[in-house]
Amino acid sequence: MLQVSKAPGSPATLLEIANLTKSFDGVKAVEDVSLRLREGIITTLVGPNGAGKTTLFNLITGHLRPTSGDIRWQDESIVGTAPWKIARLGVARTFQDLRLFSHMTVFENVLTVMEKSAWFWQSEAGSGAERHQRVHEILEATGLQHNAGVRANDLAYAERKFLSMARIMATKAKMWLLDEPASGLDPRSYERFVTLLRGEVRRGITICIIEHNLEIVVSISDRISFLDQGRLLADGEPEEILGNPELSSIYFGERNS
Amino acid sequence: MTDALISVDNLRVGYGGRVVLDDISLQIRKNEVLCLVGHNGAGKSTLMNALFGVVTRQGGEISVDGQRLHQPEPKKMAALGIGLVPEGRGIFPGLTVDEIFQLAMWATGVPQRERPERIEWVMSILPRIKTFHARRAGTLSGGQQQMVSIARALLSRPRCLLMDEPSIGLAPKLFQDLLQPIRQLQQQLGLSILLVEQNVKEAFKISDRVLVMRSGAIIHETSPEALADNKVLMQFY
Amino acid sequence: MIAYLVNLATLVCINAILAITLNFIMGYAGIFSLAHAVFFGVGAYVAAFIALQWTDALLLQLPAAMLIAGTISAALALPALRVRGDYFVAASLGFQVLAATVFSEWKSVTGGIGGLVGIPPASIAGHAFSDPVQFLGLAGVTLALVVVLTRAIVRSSFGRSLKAIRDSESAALAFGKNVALIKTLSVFYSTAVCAVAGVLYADYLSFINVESFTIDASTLFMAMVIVGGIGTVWGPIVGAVLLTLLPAALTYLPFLPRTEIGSVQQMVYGLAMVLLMIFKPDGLMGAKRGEA
Amino acid sequence: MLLLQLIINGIQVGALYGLTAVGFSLIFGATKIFHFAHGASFAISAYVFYYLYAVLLVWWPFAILAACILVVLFGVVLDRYVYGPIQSADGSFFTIFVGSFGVAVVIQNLIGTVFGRGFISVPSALSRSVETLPGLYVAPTAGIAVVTAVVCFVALQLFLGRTNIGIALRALSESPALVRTFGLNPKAVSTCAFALGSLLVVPAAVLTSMTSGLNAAIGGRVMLISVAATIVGGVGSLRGAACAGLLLGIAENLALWRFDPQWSEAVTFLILFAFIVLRPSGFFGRVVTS
Amino acid sequence: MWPLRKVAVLAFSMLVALAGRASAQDLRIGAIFPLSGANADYGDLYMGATELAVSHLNDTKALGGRLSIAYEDSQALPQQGVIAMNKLVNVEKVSYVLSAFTGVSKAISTTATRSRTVAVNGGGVGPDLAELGEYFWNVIPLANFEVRAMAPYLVRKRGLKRFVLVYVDDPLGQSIKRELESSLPSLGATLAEALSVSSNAQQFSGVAARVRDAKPDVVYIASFGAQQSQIIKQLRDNGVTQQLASYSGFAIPAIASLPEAKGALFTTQRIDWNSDDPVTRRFTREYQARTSRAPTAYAANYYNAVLLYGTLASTLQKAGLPITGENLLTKRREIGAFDLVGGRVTFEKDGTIRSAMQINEVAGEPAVVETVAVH
Repeated sequence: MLQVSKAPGSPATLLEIANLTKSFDGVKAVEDVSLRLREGIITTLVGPNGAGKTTLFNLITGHLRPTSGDIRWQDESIVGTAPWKIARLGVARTFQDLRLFSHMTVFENVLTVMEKSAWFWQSEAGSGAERHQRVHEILEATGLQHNAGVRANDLAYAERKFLSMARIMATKAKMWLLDEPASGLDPRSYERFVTLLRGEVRRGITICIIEHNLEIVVSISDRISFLDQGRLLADGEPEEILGNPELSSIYFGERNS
Repeated sequence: MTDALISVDNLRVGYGGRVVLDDISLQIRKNEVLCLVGHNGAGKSTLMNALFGVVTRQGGEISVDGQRLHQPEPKKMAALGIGLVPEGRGIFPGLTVDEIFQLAMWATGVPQRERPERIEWVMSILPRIKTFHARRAGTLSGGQQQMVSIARALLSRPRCLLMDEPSIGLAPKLFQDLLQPIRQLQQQLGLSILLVEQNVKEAFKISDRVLVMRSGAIIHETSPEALADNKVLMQFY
Repeated sequence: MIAYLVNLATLVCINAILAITLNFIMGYAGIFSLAHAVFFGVGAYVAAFIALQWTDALLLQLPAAMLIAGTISAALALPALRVRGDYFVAASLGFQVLAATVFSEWKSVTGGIGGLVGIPPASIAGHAFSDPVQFLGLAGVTLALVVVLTRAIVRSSFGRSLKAIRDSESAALAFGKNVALIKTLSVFYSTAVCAVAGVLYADYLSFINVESFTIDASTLFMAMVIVGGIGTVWGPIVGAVLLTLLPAALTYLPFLPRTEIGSVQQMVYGLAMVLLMIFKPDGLMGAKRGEA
Repeated sequence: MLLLQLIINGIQVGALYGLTAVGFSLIFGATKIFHFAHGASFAISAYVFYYLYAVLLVWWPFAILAACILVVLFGVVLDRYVYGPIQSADGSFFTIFVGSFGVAVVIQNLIGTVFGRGFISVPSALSRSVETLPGLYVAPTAGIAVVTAVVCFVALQLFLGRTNIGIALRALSESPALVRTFGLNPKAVSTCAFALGSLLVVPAAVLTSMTSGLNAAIGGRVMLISVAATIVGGVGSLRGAACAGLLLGIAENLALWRFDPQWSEAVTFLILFAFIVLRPSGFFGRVVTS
Repeated sequence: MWPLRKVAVLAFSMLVALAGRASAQDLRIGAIFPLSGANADYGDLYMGATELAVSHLNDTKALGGRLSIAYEDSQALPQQGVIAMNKLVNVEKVSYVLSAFTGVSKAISTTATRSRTVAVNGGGVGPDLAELGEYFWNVIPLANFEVRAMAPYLVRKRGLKRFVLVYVDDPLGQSIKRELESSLPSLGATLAEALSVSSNAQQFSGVAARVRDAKPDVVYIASFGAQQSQIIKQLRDNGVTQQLASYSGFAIPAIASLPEAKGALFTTQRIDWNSDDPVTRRFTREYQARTSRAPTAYAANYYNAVLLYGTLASTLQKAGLPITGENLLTKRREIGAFDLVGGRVTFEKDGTIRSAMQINEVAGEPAVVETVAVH
């Protein structure tokens, strides 16, 4: 592993990945990755398609089981924990293909993630009215207030992306894993998205984001982790990573060679 | 334009009421590498598939050699000398390379007696395939698979190749290794290539012309050099 | 004539309960069960057994039947947690065939193929529902309760969780939904209420045997849901009404040869399934849908 | 000797199950269509053979040929005019399943109306068993069944491996979209799958009409067995379907060794249920757990 | 809306059908037969006989009005039977219903008793049919009589001592098994094996292996309709060469025409088709003419059931009494003995007729080989 910077100890580590490996039929999608996601900052995962970024997310959220290695959430190992339990610990995510609750309305999509009830009654504290109020706030923040009664399936592309964000905002998670949340957005939507994200970070959300858009990477990242071929090539401050000619040649192509 | 091999006018494509391509017009000229860039979801792959007749268009015209096509279909396009190297691998993992070639030639109607000769010709262009032609495609490495996919498209002796993100899943080094032969091939055979690529820096090195797509529309046409200098446009991918 | 219509109406009520409960797991939980008749049968057998051995008290038969059916539903929940789609259909099919064999073999409880004869009419607080009109009232009230309860659940947070799982199981997991528990509970609810229909059926017909609880019955219930419209409120009820009345209506068609009525009835509903799937896959009451 | 006899019976029955299951598996694997009316194909070919051979006294190869033609026609028409429209309109597995199920119901009753619902069998000396060892009775049909099954299976493997259509069928099962990109019409390939898969029921149908005989409801049972064998063998694996068919036939007969005959059908479904819960991917299949 | 329209159409067609009902003095009885499904063969057979009886009764004008039968299809399934029975009782308002099949008969008996409708069985032979209450009559001797006639014949006359039973595990099959178990030891014979098969089974090669393995002298088959043929064929195909025997279920054309069944023995009630009595002669002659089949015991039974109704109803009409189930029952008890096909019959206390039995051999057409007196 290319050591770009010595880990600065300042913010506490929320999630720690240690020597994580995941292979599918012998092919290693993630290989010996060790990474710390620190509290209150935005860590960006960059790397070419197929580098294992989404696989890493799936490993963290428990959708996949690692072949070896450990994942620790606030110093507790969460390997083998069911995804819904990991979610309740405070890890929420979006999906690259969104996976909205497509036959439900926008309102229901947001409301249902606030509700933890597995039994026939609502086990969470807080009245229904409060929840409805909160849903409306979120829909307003994401610009979906006029689409509350529309089925997710019938939304336009950008609106779906915002619904995906609205859903994650409705959780009480401390950490968000965002898988290419801004891809395909037009410039105006994209501005709205960045503003939204900055606001959430100020609220104290820890974010790990997979992003290709250099602009976003540069403007929002507190740290960048660089993956390629399932391996973590570098991990450090944006200037260090982006300033490293070797890395940028892998990802952004060689300059003037 | 007289040197247009393929021209597309006002092409529209949508799925279930959602417009994916809106009023697209472009030309692929003879003997050029045209690079199509844009974000995920901008409609690049859909454009390619619509061109090749995999996706049904809802409006607009597609012409090859100035001849309007009533309804493009993969088989017809192949007969007109156009080959598609689709996104992903474009191979059937359970089939051997030989079988994939056989299937491709059968599908595009290459006469039986010409088939061995075609395979020989392709193997002479991409000689490395000889070392693994009997293996199942699923067991090959990413680069080898991509090579098979390109070879498969070449079997119909195309004048134009449509290549959809050949870099996906390839190590950057491998991709570089792939691009140079593609360029050589293009020059050697006088091919036109429409290249969709995210890895623009690499792609630009072999491109003659660049189209920038966003939200189902072409927003800019330029040369690779000009685009690389255009900071405003560069930030969109 | 009135008595005959009352008879049909009672059967419609019972079938509607079955269709509603099946729709609950098919339409909202995405669990396509071909074993619904098993739980219908369990309800009926439990009621009949209790009625013949101990008491005709409905309020005792109901909870017993619901509890037992709900417990057995674990056999359906288990594959539902493991596999989906065609696999689950096949698993439920296997379960249905196994259960039908047990129904016909466990003679000390089910009476085998001969069935259980002379089941006394149900009673509540000593009042026996032996009059068909009264029984129709009982069935109607039960149906109404089931409709109200099921609607309430579908619209509750539990119902939303269920639909979320149906639309994207992985996303539901990622948002903290205990998918296994929710699926298990939904199957439990569906089968327990299904057993209620079984209790009514046994008490009403006063005779039950395995023929009413075979794969044919399961497919009939499924056809009701599909014809009416999966995942809709009124669809299963409409389906139950139509498919229950269909055989009765066909017997009134004078030009049909007597020997072919059974076949014609089957062909009509087979053909209806095919045509519906081609032209209106969402069923008669199904909403217009956008892209799938 | 009873044990040996039961195993041999099981092999005969299982060989035919295997063939039918391979047909279903081929269709399901290539087109992803849960062709529940596969049992109806079986019934159609069996009754056509019966009618031509035993009633109209047509020479047997012609009768078989006619059965083949009709059953292929049935499969192709079904693919074109029932599954095709459903797939282009909605296409969820369940919609197709229900449509297919409806077809099966219609055919079963149609056969009942036309040919009667009673038992029918094709008189043939081939089904009469002879004592080959003391206490061991084997009918020529047993040998014919096994040989036919092996020949058909080998021929199928060769077809899939060597011919263009065969390769296209395998390609279709991996990616219909890519088949289209290659320049083939996936619908045409899918029609081939139906033709071939339907054709595979003919030997089993003809032999069954001679051995255990027919009734209008026979399709349902054949279908259940095919589904069970396909899943136990592993979806997408023809080898698996064949082996599982054989296994189910043997298991069903071996169950007779210790249990009452009425439990033997339950054995099949117990195996199916156990496989789905414990090993949903079957013997050779891909992993399908959610 | 489409569904509503459909419902309306259905409702309308029902009303039209109702409006076309016959006039008041005409008589109507019900019949619940398997008219479709695997046992439709039987329904067909029964219907030929009942239609003949109706035309005979109407020809003689013994009744005040025309008699007709409302047929309902039970598919030999109990549930369908109950639904049909409810319809006959509540809509058609019949007081007399012909029933068939043990399971169906048992299922409808509760309704029969509760609504005081006479149900008459001429086809089911399960012995428990004798215990279904006073409104349930049997114009057929039940299976226990059949076994009691067949077993001694096989043991004593044919010297067959080792029995194997292949039976469908339903009330009929179970009672035959019980009857064999209790009667064989006293005859010095044994029931070596009893193999139950499910009612929809089609594969019997394994069963045949089990049968052979038990080394029987005679194989007794207790099944129904189409399945019987399958069992016989597969037993014969798979090396079972021993004598086959069965109950009256074999008295159908499908068995008579099955080459493998040749030589099988089965019991039916004793009917002398060549008897001189006018009722039997008329039936035999016209049945043959009308259906081009030889008469069978089943046909005679259902013919008799309709005839019985005719006798009772005309007596009631002469006495000016309404034709209700209650009155029919009273009259049957009063009259006691009836002249029906096969001679004069009397009813036992439990509403079942007493009749001599005969043993038939399948030989193209059934041939009587032995008659057995009532005991």
